[in-house]
Amino acid sequence: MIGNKRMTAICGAFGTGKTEISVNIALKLAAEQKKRVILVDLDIVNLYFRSRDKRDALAAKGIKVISGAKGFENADLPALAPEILEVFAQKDSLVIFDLGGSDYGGTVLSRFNEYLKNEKINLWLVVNPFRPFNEKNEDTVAMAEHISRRARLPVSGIIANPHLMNQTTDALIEQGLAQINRIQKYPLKFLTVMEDYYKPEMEKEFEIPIMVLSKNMIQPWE
Amino acid sequence: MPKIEIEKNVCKGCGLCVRICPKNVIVISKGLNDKSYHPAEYIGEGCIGCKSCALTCPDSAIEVYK
Amino acid sequence: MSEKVLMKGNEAVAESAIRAGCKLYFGYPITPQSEIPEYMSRKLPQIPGGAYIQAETEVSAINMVYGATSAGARAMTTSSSPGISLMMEGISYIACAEVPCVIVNVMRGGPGLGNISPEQADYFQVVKGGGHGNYRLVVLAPSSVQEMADLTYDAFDIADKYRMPVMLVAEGNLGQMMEPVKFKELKTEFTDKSEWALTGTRNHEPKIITSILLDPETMEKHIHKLYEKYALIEENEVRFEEYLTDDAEIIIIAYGLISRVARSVVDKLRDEGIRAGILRPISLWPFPNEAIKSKIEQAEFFFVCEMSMGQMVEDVRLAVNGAKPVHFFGRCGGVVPTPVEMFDNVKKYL
Amino acid sequence: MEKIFKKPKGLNDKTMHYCPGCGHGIVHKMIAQTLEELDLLERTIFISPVGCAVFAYWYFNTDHIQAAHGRAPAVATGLKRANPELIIVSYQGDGDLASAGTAEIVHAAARGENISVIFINNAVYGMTGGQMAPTTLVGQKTSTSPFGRDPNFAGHPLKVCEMLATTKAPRYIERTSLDSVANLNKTKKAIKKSFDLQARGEGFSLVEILSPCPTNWGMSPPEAMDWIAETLSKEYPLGVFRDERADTEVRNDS
Repeated sequence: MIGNKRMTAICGAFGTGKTEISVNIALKLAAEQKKRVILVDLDIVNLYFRSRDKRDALAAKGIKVISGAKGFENADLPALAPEILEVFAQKDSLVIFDLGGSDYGGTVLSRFNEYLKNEKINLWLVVNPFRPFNEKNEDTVAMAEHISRRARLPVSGIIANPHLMNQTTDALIEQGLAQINRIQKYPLKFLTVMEDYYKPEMEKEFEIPIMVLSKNMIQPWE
Repeated sequence: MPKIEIEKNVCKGCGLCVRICPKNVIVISKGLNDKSYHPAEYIGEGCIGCKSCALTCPDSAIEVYK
Repeated sequence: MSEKVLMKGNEAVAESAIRAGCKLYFGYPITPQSEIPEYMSRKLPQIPGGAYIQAETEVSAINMVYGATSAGARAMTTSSSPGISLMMEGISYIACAEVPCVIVNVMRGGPGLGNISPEQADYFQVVKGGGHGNYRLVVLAPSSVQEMADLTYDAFDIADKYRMPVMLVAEGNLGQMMEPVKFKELKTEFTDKSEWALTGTRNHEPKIITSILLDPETMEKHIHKLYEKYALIEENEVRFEEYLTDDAEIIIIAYGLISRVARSVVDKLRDEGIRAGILRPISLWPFPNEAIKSKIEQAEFFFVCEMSMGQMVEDVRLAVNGAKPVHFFGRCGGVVPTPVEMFDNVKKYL
Repeated sequence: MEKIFKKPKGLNDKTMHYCPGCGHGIVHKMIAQTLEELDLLERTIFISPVGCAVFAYWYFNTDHIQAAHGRAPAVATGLKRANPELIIVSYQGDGDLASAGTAEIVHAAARGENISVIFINNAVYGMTGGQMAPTTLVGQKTSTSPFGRDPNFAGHPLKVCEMLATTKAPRYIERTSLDSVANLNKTKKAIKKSFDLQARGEGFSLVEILSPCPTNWGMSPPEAMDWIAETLSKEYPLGVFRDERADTEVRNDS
């Protein structure tokens, strides 16, 4: 899935599903049990629904989560934990960076440019065309270019995540995917579909690899 | 001959026009107006129409003719 | 594209306000509502006559709204609890000066700086006053992202109709959560404001917008005039929703996001053969007193659940007036009650 | 014989409530004259502050809004952004502008809002009974500095023009006074320049006017004018603090 890259950074507009996808990639890599998996939450923009909320659950599955300074997880205090630097030292680990939303997610990554320029890294943009600022492909491409400049890394691919949560349908996935397919500038890596809406025939029908997402971020009434 | 007209019952008798007049041709009246102030009064001659009194008057009580 | 989009509650507020004709936004960032100013700062500069101004404080933001709406424009500000406290001065002035405006409070934990987790503990502040003097706010409480959009749109119309501030209150997680939402059309026709809005004196005598009335009798008369308007609102603008209340013996009363937890509790109670239902106030002021009173006879008891130490429960007790027991269960500090603990708490009284 | 000075059209015939010799009346008249001269009366919204000028709307033939203490620049921002055709006169005293509303005035200036601020500095709180203001001089006795303002406890006077001139956006900032014919003429000219700049869309301007408060200073009106000349304008030097158009080029980072 991640090719021969040791690191993968997930970026995109707010609420396109970056965290859900980051957690799912980490879970899949951990399940392969080849290497130690570290999930780094670099979302300093949005403080609700971040992957650090699931730190304990992920730890049980062998994923180390590095997020804001310990003890300040609920604080309106977007500090970076000093232990982030260890991911660059531990060369035998696989690393997933969950970046913050919008153009600014790339900025935090740029902070580690001196380390990243010696690493092999994917920078993948999650796109849900049913979200604001992803509704038009030209806006999506402009955002990708902006993130790339901010991160000082090229965007290496797109993850299509077309959905409307519990109102997702096959037709809607198809419609969203068709739109994302029209983006010429970046290669489409795979489609993500939430497990409730996944059907095995989709892979063939849509002619694209699919990552089935398990739902990790749930509401109290669900 | 330039002259000024002071609206007697609008004047509060603050004396700023008296202070500023370069020709000293304005005085505070001994009499009272409707509001029980001693209003300012033009002595009737010597005005050069410089408008200083009208400029300083806080109550816009002075009109100047030339 | 699809007629629906996937939006956070905060984004839905922003987009819906724009569709309601709001071209001017004044605000100050505070978690958990910063998506609103972020959205506005992207969208409004692209609209002719539109402007996003990041105010120096929430105090300034509400006063900028006062200025903008006095000129006849649709304008809004949004904040979260501590920021809303700062706006209280301006809200009181606007209420007295009879100028329409829309304020959104995406509530967080308090008192004090508290935390950024969701709470409903600003009920007293926004429903019972908050600012000084005799005034009321229309307060609307959505429970879904769709309602965040719909009530924002309606809030502008209510504000214009009665020339007063209207506040939308949402819990922090409602602002942050995503759901599909469908928006209304862009509004193009508005209430005529030429009677009072400040537009210069070209075609009319000088107009004045003020909240200072020195003479006690004049001030009293003005307050009576405000309260005549408020009486009209109590008659016409009460909003609530019922779920399975027709035969319910247990009436659960909850507003906002927590009403959705209550809904799953009612389903579970029904599964056990217990006749429970929900009455969800949508307008917190005017409060659905009559709707609650109409349930007194059939009710064994009322059960109020809030994300606070119990604030709306006082209004429920006033409505029920001792006729039946009113029980309360609340979590605060940003803790969201779970269906299980709410269920267990209802069962305590069976 | 021609009438060469008459009451301006912008003022109505009501007698102002101000004390005899108060500077507010002088400045009100200049504002009205200037709006008439520039033909801006019909487009003007006058914002009255909290302070002695809270009832300024009783006297002007313009539209009017009354703002909470210190908030006039925020209200002005809202009005102007809603309707850029309007001419906004934001009128504030020193308690209002330099104490309760320091955030509002600093940021309206820093944003370069296209409004005119007329700032009346009389070094004292007039309306509430002559208490110490942020602009009260060291040693000046007021009802809350009965032994004179002590800089060890109450600090030094706040200088608004100097402070605002450190920001880049303001188009024009000048301090004038009402104590002499020359200074009255300069004040009138400054007000006119401010309104004219606003009408041309050039940005934020502020005219600070040293103005007498005979009642709270305990002086006759002429003595009060002399005190401005001899004492107050020594602490607050008159002059132009800014008169240039700010750099407005937008430079985006990547």
